[in-house]
Formats: sequence, structure tokens, C-alpha cells
Amino acid sequence: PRQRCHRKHLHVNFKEMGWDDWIIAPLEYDAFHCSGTCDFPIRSHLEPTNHAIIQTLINSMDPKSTPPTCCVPTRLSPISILYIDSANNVVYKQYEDMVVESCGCR
Amino acid sequence: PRQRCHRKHLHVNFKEMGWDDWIIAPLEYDAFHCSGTCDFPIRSHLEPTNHAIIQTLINSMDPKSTPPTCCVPTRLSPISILYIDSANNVVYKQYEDMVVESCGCR
Amino acid sequence: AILGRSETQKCVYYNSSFEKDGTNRSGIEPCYGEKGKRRHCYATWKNVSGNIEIVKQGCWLDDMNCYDSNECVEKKESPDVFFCCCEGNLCNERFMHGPDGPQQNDHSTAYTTSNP
Repeated sequence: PRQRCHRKHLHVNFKEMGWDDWIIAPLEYDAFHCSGTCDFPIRSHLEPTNHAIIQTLINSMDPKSTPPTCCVPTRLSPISILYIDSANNVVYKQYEDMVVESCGCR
Repeated sequence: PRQRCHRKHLHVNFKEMGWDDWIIAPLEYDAFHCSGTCDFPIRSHLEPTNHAIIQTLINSMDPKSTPPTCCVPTRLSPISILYIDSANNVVYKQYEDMVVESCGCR
Repeated sequence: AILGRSETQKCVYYNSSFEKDGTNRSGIEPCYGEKGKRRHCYATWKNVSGNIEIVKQGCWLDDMNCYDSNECVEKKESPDVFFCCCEGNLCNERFMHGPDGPQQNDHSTAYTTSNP
């Protein structure tokens, strides 16, 4: 059976994505992603919202009426990026929401 | 083809869920839910995080490596609920995150 | 105010368990809600062998069951705890038990709270 909602590996390589023409560093980083089922009852560590609890309950009672909730990032963190902007300046910036810290059912 | 991520109808009936033994009001409300695809490129009104943009791009380049992002509630609102607690008191409470206001790809 | 619809900015407030809950006992409550959301007032009471005991009154968030009711009417036949909601300032000052709706019959019973 498919695993419950959890964080899984995802390695991002900006070079392979062709972004190394503007990104100086980092050229790769671990972004992770979320995957897995959100079956009833949702475990508390998956931090369901009240809406997610109700949708999951209704889905378990009548699967055709409503889909289950979905396993998505619930906490993300930033990374630093050094890049060259359109005016050829070297720019340092913290890009928000780049790394999945935890997953949950929403 | 399946529709893009959007808000869909979901009517919740607490009586049918058997919750009318503790909930006085409301006995039903419109909760809505989110459904639809999160294909590349994600439209801006779906408010993708940086991570969602990157995951969607990688999925479009190599679908087997990573799943697409998922259509989930991005803004929720509360409702008022009057209920009877375990000590038989009548309690008024605003329950957070009960109604989907908007959906997005995460 | 949207044409024709009464906006609810304030409601009668009452809390019979004010000591336990640490709130005021009674007064006027200003209503807050998100932009684009409707607001309502509510009242809840018990009928203890003919005596009406008001339990709570106050503001109520957007709820389709309260739309376009300018009177606060409990329509259920004989609930353990009576509840009604309505739209319009202080519309919960007066509340009624009218199982068939106030228009149809004359035996709906209305109660009111006088504010100190």
C-alpha cells in the first residue's frame, strides 16, 4: 500500500535546468517534496486544518462526493542565492519557500 | 481534459455526520474544496510558492522524477459554532479554517 | 450597505456564564468579519419548565442559515437548546420560537432582553 504523507527526496540541479547562466551559486540544492496518502484518520503530526479533517471524514464516508485531502508542504525554508541580474549586477538574495521542512494534509 | 486547480462546491451537513448531538448550530454550511490540475506553467492567481514553481518545472521536464504539485486551499476563513461541551455547557466558538476562500498549487 | 440588505455592525451581548468565562455579563458587541463576508447576530436560550433562560447572545459569522432574516426565529419544534440568528443591528434583542415561522401562526412566542 502507498505510504502515508511524508517528505521525500528531491535534488534540484540549476545547471541541468539551464539556470546557471544567471545563478552563480548554489548550482544545486536539496528541495525535497511531499508525497503519500492522506487517509482517515489524519495523524496529528500532519497538522490538518479543521477543513482538512472534515473533508477527510466526508471522503471516508462517501469517496465519490469529495476527493481526499492532499499531501503538500506545510513548512518551507529559504536558501541564499547569488545571481547576475539583467543589468549585470551581482545580487545576493534570500529566496523564500525553497526547501520543504515538513509535509501535511490539506 | 481535467480542469485547472479551482474551488469547488462542498456542502457539509453535521446532522448527516452525526455531529448534531453536540453541535447546536449551524447544522450545515458550505465548506467548498479544491480540485484540478497544477500543470506547468502555474497561473499566478494560484499563488505558487518558489518550491511549487521549481517542482512543477522539474515534473514537466521529467514526470517520473517528481509528481506535480497539488491543488489545495491557500486561504481559509472561520465560522461560528454553538455547541454543548462535555460538562453540558453551551459554548460559542469561532472555528478557524473551516471555509475554503481560495485554492492554489503547492 | 448593499442595497436592501441590512448590515450587522453590532449585536446585543449576553453571557450567562460570564463569571466562569471571564467576560462581561451583558452589553453591546461590535461585530467584526472578513471583507466581503456577511455578519449576523444570534441568541440561544433554554425553556426550563416554562421559564425562559437566556444563555448567550452576540455576533455570528457569515452563515447562509441566517441570510435575509431580520427577525431572530428558532424554527425547530422543541430543541433542548433554542437557537436563532438574524441580520441587522441588534436584531437579536428580540428572539422568537416559531416552529412554523412567525408569519404562518399566531402562537409564536417572542422574548426580549432589556439592556441595563
